[in-house]
Amino acid sequence: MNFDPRYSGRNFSSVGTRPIRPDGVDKVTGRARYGADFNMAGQLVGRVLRSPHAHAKITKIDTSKAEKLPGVKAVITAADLPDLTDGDASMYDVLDNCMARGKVLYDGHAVAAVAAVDARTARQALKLIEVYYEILPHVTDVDEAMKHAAPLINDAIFTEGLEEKPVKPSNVTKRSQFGHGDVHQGFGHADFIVERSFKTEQTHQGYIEPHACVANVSSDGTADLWVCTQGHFVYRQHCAQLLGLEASKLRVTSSEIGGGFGGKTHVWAEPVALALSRKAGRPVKLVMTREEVFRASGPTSATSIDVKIGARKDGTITAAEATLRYTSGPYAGMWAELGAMTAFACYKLDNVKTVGYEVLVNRPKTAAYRAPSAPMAAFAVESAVDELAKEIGIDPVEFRIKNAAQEGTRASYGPVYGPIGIGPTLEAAKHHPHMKAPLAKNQGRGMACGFWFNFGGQTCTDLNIGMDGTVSLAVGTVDVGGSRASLSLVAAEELGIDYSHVKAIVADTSSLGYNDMTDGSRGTFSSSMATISAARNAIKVLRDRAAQMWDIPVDDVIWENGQAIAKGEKYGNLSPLSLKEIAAQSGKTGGPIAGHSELVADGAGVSFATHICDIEVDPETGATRVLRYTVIQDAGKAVHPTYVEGQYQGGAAQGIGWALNEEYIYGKDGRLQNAGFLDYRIPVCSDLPMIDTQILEIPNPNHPYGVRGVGETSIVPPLAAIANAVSNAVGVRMTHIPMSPPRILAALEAEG
Amino acid sequence: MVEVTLWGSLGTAAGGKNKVDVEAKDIRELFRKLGEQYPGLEPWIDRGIAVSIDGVIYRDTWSKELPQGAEIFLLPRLAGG
Amino acid sequence: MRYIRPLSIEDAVGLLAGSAGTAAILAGGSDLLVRMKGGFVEPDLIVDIKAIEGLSEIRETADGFSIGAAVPCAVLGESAALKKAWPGVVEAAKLIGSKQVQGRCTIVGNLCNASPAADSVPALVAAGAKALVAGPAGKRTIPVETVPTGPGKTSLAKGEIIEAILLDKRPPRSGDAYLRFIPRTEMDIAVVSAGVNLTLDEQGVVRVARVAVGAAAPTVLLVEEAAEALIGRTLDEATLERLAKVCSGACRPIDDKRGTIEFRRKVAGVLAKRATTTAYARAGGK
Amino acid sequence: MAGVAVSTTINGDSVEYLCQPDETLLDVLRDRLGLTGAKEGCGTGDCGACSIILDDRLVCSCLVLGAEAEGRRVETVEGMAHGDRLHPLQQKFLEHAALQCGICTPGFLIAAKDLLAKNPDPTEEEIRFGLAGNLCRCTGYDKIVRAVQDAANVMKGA
Repeated sequence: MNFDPRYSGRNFSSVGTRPIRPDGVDKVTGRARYGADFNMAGQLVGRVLRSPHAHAKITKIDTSKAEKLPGVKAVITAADLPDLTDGDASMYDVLDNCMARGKVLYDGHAVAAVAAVDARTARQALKLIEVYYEILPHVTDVDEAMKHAAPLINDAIFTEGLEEKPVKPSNVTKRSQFGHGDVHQGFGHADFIVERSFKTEQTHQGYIEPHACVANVSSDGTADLWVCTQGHFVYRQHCAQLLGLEASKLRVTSSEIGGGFGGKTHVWAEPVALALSRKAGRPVKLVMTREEVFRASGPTSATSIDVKIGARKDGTITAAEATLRYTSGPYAGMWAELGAMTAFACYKLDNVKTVGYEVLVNRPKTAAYRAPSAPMAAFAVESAVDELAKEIGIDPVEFRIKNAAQEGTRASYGPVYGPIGIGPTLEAAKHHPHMKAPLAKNQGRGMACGFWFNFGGQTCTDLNIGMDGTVSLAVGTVDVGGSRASLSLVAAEELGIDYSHVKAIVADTSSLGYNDMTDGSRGTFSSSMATISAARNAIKVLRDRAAQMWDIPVDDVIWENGQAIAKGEKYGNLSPLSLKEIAAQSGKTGGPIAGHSELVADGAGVSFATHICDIEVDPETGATRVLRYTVIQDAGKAVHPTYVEGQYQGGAAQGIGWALNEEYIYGKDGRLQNAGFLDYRIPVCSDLPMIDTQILEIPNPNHPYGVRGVGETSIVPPLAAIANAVSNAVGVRMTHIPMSPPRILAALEAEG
Repeated sequence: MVEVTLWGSLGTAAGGKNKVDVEAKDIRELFRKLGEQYPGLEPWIDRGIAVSIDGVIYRDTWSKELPQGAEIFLLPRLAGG
Repeated sequence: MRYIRPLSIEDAVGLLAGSAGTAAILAGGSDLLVRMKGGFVEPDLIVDIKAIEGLSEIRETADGFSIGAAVPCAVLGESAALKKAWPGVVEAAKLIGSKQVQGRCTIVGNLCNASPAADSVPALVAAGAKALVAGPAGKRTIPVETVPTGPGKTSLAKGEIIEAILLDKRPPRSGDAYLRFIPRTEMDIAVVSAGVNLTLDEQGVVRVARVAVGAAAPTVLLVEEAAEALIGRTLDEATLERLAKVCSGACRPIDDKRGTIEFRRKVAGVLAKRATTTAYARAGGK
Repeated sequence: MAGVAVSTTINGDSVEYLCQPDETLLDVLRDRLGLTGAKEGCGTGDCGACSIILDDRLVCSCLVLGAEAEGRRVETVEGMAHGDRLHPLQQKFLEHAALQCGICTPGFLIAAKDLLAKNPDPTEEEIRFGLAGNLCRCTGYDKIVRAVQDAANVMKGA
């Protein structure tokens, strides 16, 4: 990479302003096209038949009646998706998850699919497919699944990461461990020790747009896929591999996306739609129902976590230990590992040890959900930290400040931190007026901290300058919440032109090089880096063209404030050439002017947040109300501060929902009981107060503008912040998330 | 020669070591030599390992140089939402 | 499948009585369309009753109010007279679903859907409301609590339609109230609920009382002992505690995705207490 | 299954269509008339993304049959702007960044329009309860509420 990504302090003219987003008008007028808003001529309707059982062997599938129904154009089963994964275990899991092969592993697992002329015919066809099951015992609870007598979900799984290779298969796919020092010794030095066990239930990202795609496979091996996704390049790779297509012949266009939060990082329906289209020889539109989204997409892990923290009387933590068990659905995952890495990341610890267990259960395959795995670990740790502060008799903010990680601290997950924001967010919290506001009876205030890694990744961007001097910016990271506005600001900043002259779009997979997904809070971080690089490449061309127009050496041309300037006394009579003037002449100076960039945007700075909330509890019913909520988080540099605030507020709201009401509820039969927005209760407008935000800007040394990812960290602290507030309001320590009214009331009654 | 710290589980795969010395100038060479010296690590490298150099995490930049005396720490490759 | 929009109640009754397959009545559709979407019902005939004259009206009669079967719940809230006379019934109707759902749903639909958790039903039962039923054998008037017989089941015969809900004229010093418990502030189905209707004498002593509890048994419960606990008393702490206790005791709830047995039992009493306090104040009690 | 012929008015225009008796108005708008502004987030009236105004009444179009629109007036998000002039709510949603992904936005705009038509000067609480039938998963509602407050102020002054 010939591009220097290091931070250089500068004054910004565009970055940091708050213009209207380029895709805004389309979105307020109903013109923006999402996954289900696209149609092709001759398109069929696809629908998926799903298992009603949590765990069963498929003994036979008879599709003959469905095939004979008039209007049915294709029926597929796993036989139509042969295994082309070539030993790639994780892709095999993806394939098996798209269409069950021999065994169904959860309620909702796809077993067959149809394409028909209309929805009614497709629905009827599903009823005509006969699937014979041999029901197997199932397990959905994380602790139950770890027991020796638990039903085995995959008898080829032997726990990885143990000192000795196990002789028996297990539902635990992996054990992972992090830490340093000697916790045994550390606890020996502690005057106070808090030890507790916690549980969190499974939640869903809850994006309002169900998965939707239109697939069109031609007999010559070319194909098109229109889809709502967080990463169309990744979808292309996965679909091409599973279908045996050449990646370059599969053009994937990302529609506008109606929310993802990690849930649209994984293929489910898309390979099925492509296989249906291939078999039917016609385009197929496949839209999941809301019920299917809950039963058969990728919710987060349910967890069971033990935490032990010890501290001296003076408030110094001497040791910290956690064991974390995370469900990953019926396939191997790395979710407990992430929990184990993030659990104590906020603190400076000499002795720390975390152990994670990945646990198979008969639930949908776990997918990422905003800072995946961190909120549950933070719930356990930050609850214990608060309790420990109380036992010692020290203010919880002071206690955290005293033990906060700093530049040079060895993180609990291994490396040594560079400049980080945990201390500043805590100091800001300490001095925030929210901390001093009065509280009434049955009201309590809680606070908690959160950490997320952030990452960057492969990124490719094109910047084209039109002959009228306006700029089109083609990026490959899907815009999930306003990044086209941020990236336009960055292009304007770098070129020195006005924001209104830049138009950013998300290009399809045939128009741009590979891009990783918009995940890991990387959208604006990575694509802004690539945009800066592309703009600098374009500036090289602009300087060259100006040099030609002036007929002087290019080395004598500099770029400043959106114009070329001839540097040196001898050029005193040359007035600067604006980007517009150079662009107008481009046809005569060498053709179109463009800047391209491809890079790996590594070095995303880690991110920290501190949240404060006030909760009121009705002691007679266990009902809670969020009275006030404040988010303080480091953004590195807020490119478009309004959308940064939006990320803070949105993550906090999701965390509040998780803390209070959201959960997957399985019956004894292993079937999901609440596959809809009626009983999977995400916060509604009247549930929440305004969510105040405070943006701190501690520049990331590894980004030219100092940008850090901001998307995920805001979901990490709320679970614990609310649990701590409930504890302070009514004196009960809630150890089971969500803190639904029945759970709070039961805890209050138990307390007497 | 750089000293490389392995996270807990990776240490187990390297025969119980949590620090190893490797003669490598960049991440690419580091991975190659780790695979040679500790064959148990190869499946882990295939699945993806991130490298922290002085606290900055690199997932994909295999050309990244490993400065002498830098703190090199290997981590699992991360997923995000 | 056929969709028919008859213009008279007789035609509607005739269509329903004469239908060979399954027939469904469509008023607001907020339950029917959800069941159709989920594939739980696939009616052969849909009878849309909204074009039938009079069914979309709230009429004030000499005896009280007649609320047509097709009147959306949102309209109940817009009737000043109804709101003044029966604030508890109106607040219950206005708690069903969202603003969007209230623009469609009806109290008759809520009653005939026969969910034990239906919001308007405990309020209607407490109010002593009657259902005017039209059917092949003519018309009859029945207490609302006799309509649902169990979850999803009603006492209505084939071809019968509830044409209107009848509410009595209010004696002086009367008040009603409805409260439900939901985990969120809106959009949920009641975990447990209570409707209370009181008439006081000039001294503020309860003379007539009806207390109904929802989502605590297969049908809404009319709790006679709760009424007994109130009649002849003013609202002191002991009376309210006694009321809460009998309401909790009357519950026969289940554990499900919305709540536990213990929770429903306890909160039924709490809500009955609170609703009674509100109804009492509305009746002018101090 | 016999189709039902429907004559109705959508955003002020006379429209005729043929639909199936069990087809929702949402499906008619989206699949037959190309009006994809209303979205299906749940199909069961729980998310409000398909909100429309039917004869001055806010409803979920997923809970209305296409056949029921006969002789009635339907307003959708596509009818909110006048030519190239945005409705104040649309303008304020843009200015306040009251949308991130934007899938819920058409439903919120329609619900907010109905709210302000019935209550031109709502309190924050009235706005929050008035919009409780519309789910948003991105914003935490903060900026949506502020945009509606700001639009109400502009509309009062107009």
